Amino acid sequence: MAQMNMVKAINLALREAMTEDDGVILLGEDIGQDEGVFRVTEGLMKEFGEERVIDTPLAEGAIVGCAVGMALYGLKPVCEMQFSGFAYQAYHQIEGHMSRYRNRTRGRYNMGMVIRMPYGGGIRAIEHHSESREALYAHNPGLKMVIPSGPRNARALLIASIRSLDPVIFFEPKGIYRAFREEVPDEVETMPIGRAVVAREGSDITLISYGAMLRPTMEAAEDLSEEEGVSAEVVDLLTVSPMDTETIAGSVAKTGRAVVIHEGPRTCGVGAEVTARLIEKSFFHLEAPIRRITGYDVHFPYFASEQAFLPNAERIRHAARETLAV
Amino acid sequence: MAQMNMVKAINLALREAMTEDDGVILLGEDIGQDEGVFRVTEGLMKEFGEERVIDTPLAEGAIVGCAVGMALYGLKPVCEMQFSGFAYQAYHQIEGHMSRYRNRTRGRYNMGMVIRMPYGGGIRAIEHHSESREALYAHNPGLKMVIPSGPRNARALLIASIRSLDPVIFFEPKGIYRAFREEVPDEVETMPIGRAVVAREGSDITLISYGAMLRPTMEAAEDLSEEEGVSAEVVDLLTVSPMDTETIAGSVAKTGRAVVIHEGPRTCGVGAEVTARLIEKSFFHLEAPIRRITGYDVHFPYFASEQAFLPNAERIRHAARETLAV
Amino acid sequence: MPRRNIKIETRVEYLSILDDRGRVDTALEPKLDGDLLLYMYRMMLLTRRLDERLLNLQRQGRIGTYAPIRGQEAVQIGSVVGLRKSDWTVQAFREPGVSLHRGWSINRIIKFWGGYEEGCAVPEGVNDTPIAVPVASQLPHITGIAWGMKIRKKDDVVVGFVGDGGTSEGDFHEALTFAGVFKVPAVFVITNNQWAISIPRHKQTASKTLAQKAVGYGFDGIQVDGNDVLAVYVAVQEAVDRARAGKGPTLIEAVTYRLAMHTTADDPKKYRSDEEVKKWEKRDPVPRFEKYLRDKGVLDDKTVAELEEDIAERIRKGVAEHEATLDVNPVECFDYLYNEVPAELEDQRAEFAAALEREGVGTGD
Amino acid sequence: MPRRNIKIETRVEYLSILDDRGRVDTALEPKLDGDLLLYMYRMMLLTRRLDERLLNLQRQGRIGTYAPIRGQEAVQIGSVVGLRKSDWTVQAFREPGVSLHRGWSINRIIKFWGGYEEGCAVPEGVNDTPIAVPVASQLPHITGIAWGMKIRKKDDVVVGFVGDGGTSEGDFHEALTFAGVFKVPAVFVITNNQWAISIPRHKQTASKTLAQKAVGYGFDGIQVDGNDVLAVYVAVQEAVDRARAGKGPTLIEAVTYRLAMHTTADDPKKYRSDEEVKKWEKRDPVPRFEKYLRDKGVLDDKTVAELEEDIAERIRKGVAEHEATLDVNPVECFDYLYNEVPAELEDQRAEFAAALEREGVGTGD
Ligand SMILES: Cc1ncc(C[n+]2csc(CCOP(=O)(O)OP(=O)(O)O)c2C)c(N)n1
Ligand SMILES: Cc1ncc(C[n+]2csc(CCOP(=O)(O)OP(=O)(O)O)c2C)c(N)n1
Ligand SMILES: [Mg+2]
Ligand SMILES: [Mg+2]
Repeated sequence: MAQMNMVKAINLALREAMTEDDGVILLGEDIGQDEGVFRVTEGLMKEFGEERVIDTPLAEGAIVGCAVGMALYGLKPVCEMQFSGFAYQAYHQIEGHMSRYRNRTRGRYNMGMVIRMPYGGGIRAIEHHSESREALYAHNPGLKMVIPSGPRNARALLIASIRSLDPVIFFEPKGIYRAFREEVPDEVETMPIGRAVVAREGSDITLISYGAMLRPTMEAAEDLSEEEGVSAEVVDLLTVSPMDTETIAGSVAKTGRAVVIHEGPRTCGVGAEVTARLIEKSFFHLEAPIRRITGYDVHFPYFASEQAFLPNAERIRHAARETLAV
Repeated sequence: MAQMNMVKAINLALREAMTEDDGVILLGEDIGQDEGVFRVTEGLMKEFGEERVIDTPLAEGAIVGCAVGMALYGLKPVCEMQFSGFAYQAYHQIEGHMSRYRNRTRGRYNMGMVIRMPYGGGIRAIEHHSESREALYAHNPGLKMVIPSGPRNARALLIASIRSLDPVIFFEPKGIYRAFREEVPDEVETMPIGRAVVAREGSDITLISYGAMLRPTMEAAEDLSEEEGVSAEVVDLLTVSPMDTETIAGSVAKTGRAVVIHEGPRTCGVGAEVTARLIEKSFFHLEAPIRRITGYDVHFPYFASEQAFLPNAERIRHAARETLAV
Repeated sequence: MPRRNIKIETRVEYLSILDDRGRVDTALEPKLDGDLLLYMYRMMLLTRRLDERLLNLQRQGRIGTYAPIRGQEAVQIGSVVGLRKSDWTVQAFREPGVSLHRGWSINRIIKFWGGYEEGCAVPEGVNDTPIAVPVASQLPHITGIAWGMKIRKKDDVVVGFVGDGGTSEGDFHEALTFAGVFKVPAVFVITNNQWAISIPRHKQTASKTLAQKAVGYGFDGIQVDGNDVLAVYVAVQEAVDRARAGKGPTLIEAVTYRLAMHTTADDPKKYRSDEEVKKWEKRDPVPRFEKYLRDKGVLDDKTVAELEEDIAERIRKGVAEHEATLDVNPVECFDYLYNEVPAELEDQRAEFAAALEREGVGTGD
Repeated sequence: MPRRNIKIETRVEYLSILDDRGRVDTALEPKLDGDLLLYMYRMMLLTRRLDERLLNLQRQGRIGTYAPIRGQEAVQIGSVVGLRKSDWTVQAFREPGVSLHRGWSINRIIKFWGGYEEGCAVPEGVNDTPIAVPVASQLPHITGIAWGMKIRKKDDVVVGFVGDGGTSEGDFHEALTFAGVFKVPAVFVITNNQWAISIPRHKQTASKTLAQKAVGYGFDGIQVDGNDVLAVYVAVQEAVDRARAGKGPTLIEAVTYRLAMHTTADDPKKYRSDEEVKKWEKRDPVPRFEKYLRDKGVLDDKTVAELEEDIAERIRKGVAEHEATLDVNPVECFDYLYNEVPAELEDQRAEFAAALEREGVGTGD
């Protein structure tokens, strides 16, 4: 077991995946010589060479489009988008081919590829560097949309994503890249894609979140327990799509109340989907309306306002309190 | 008053908007000489000349990106995407600039522009020609997402969209382009963006839909009334974002039950958002879970299966019946 | 030299071998054996007859909208007959000739236009991609597959296609930029058929030729007479040889013409003149090549008659096969999307199957 | 001619006027009056000093990540000093020199890097676009604005910028394709500073020059010494004159160097050598131009000292102004998104304001 932050854990997963399968190829802007703008690919070009850790020209469409070609050829490309805000340049390749090729060819070709992208706020960055648009990919059939919340599950889920023969969008919560360390087992560890975990058990209310928002959610849960004697259960989705309805519905069957928390815009966001599923599955268990604590339906503000904008423990606690008061 | 189908009504709106404002410029692939692959722009190049009805090279990114430039310059560009499935090539311009420029410049520049796109199934077309991804744009802050359901509101909403100084994505339900005619007033008529209408009054259940799905929804409502004595209210959203929460919540306050119907994929779709809002606003009025009759979370099938795939009156009626049985 | 012209080192050439009347430039004539020449002719004829039949099936309402290829047979056949099985081809959306040579059944080709995913189900053992509907979106795949070959140290190559209209898309630029930088074994063939639906070539780009776009990517470009199957063959084979030898990509502009409508939903009279079409009919690649083969003694009336009969029979069988397999199970749209199907999707699949059962639509489940 | 080279009619030139040591080629020297020359120098110096100050503010934690421009002053000033007020400029994200000339306050320039939307609020009366963060995404706007001018029958022009890295994006290709077809009055200036973060120019494209990419779009390209403000000025003005006269767009590659890091978050030692940087420091555009002006008698020690003092004072004031206006009302993120604000959004705005109030954050409402 070693203690490491999320950057190191993801780096470890990449190294392990490249070691176990020589078809794993990394491609992206500044990931080689420069080792990634967040240093996620540190040491990898040195270890695996320029043919497997590829510094590409500046064109996201071609990074993804060429990766689709490599996947057709049987390789396992892992692309890095420097920031999730620049993946839109590749969206036609993601929607049009990465998410469709297996279905289109009736399984003749798998799209065993991963796109990693740092997402979310909190690092005082300029425009287009702070947004959370996981719902964009969750709404797109054919993709799997994974978002880890800490070093250990980041490593385990990335290994699973690279091994998978299905196309995975892997969002990295850059706001917590170096925020904390966790024990990460020495042996390769994986976690199943599509399974949520109960990150904290409780009985009065369910707080559902993922990614960087898990931390303030956990903090809110602790506060609720310590200061108000409320027992909050926290579900960490880990995979946003396909969503683990069973786990969230199971939790709400027990607690009867829920708040969903995410950074991305509210309308047609993951919170809406969680709510709709809970209504479909757990309507008669619900004792109060489900609340959404999310980014608002505006563009992520420039960084002088970002701390005020981001959902925080206080806002989550407030919503929980209101939900409990119903 | 003249009777016309939706293609003619949209054509009329374009002609009227171009007549009243010489800054209105149409641009797109094959919209001039060829008058559009659906003939929506019939006669317009002849009437307004090649500088205002522009046949562009084949590049959606540049169509939208140049339109952003024109809007900055104070013109009112109206782009046509030949099919909504090819707008992804322009998604980075839509997300990155069209939806952001006003906010970014603190109102110095408006983005008074419209992107028209035919969307949806039902015309026996090949891959990428049948999908419904309104949720993609509804999730994107800064846009307005309009979807008419018939000739008259298509004309009125398109006029309003072109006059608006905000960027509008205007989805045209191509499956019903020529399906029926309606009386369209002789004088220019507009409807407010952001307002839903009650297309049919009822008291037992609310059916919420829009676009091409309004027809099977109305059909289901009629059937329910004739065959089962159920009084179904139908709400036509018309604008998907910003969504008219008041109207849907008002209806459900009365009926206590709702089914949402759309063609697009279910996860993080408009149905999820409608559900989440109804839970937030009308939880205590609800007597049964809200059901979603939608496209499934798969890619729209090739056309041999499309009629089976598309939501139909029978499926809507079935869901209503089940909702009423709760 | 403070003000001077920059010398452009990229080579941009023009090549034709057979003239409009099928007369050969003997200095440039490739030495191909009679069997190959005959095979090329057979495939061009098969492509043409299948195209005619598909147009016909569409008119009878037996398939959906169809995109005819009449006039473009030489580009398709000339580009791929010299390839190995382990090489790859990447289609745009109007290359049935390529599919026919590469081993797709006629049934499968019809299936696409009939509205069945089977039309994109690349046959086992065939290293092709299926029709790519979003224009130019297939181009980065060419680069990616070729890059894979380079990484795997194979001496295979990719030959891929795009239309004149497709050269305006960002994907064109990005795919060629990457191909140039990584020197991948790819040959990009532009089927310049003069039109992108209603947009003529000169309104697509102000560049005088499409071949010269290679200058921006640092590799060679060549414009060939695309109605001259020998010129296409020679240009592509030279490019393929260079690619195999590790010398990187080539851009080939094949100048041809779409003799029919864009698709069966299109009315070309709205944007082009009959005279223009007539002018190009005189350059039809099929009779031109036929003339050459007859002059060479490779072909005579009897052989042509036999070929026609054979082809008619093959097509008849293909159509029959297609029409014997029209049943479709709509719930299959769930079955191939993922390698590991999520539980969630199983629920939706069941919901769909139940709906179909209520509605009396068979699911075969 | 069945096999021949295609003659490329696009002109691609190279231009330099001042050499590395500031010696002028008198045959090419533009006849500019002393005031303009002095103004150009003053703006280059102001740009440099502001850049230094911003770097400094970042190190002190008084602004966020900053992208320095040291070495690129000549491209920025030379490209825009000849423009009219009614002309437009379109920035990439590293052109404070352009903003300074066009009338942006120093406060506003700092605001961007300090994390305030005000940094993108183009001043009234200034026909500019603000910093565009997604690389190359601003290029179609250049075409679009210029197209608007053409439609409105103005003889104004647009001068727009992109980096060497940005030339690989699809937006570059599409913007130039459209510009060529519609012959819009646009000048595209590539600031080729040799690096796109850690990717050197030769790994960005296999094309030998960036100027020659013009060949694919049917208009002229010119490569200029981007550290020679006279060459930049002459090349851009020639292009501007052509554009104004309805002769269409031009592509200009300005060869320069990013002397500092990509941004303050970057460590250039990871990918380039000190020697390379030293070599380019010798070509620094500021002292080079200074030498020319001194030789010409336009500049002397006293003037330089006065300029430095003036500039220091201007910058001091700008920083003070910025730091006197750091208050921000976070709910303003709702206020400029739409021209007609949806009722829905008012609800969310109220929700946000209430949360901030509970949390003790002022909203100024
Ligand atoms: C990205 C995209 N935009 C628009 C279309 C609609 N469309 C289909 S074919 C076509 C013209 C293509 O022209 P070209 O590339 O010359 O190929 P050709 O049809 O001549 O074979 C267009 C605009 C599409 N399929 N994909
Ligand atoms: C579409 C997009 N992709 C990636 C980035 C991240 N990024 C910012 S600047 C840059 C390099 C730009 O290089 P160049 O165009 O040469 O401009 P320079 O930085 O040299 O001024 C990159 C990759 C971005 N801003 N936008
Ligand atoms: Mg064409
Ligand atoms: Mg650069």
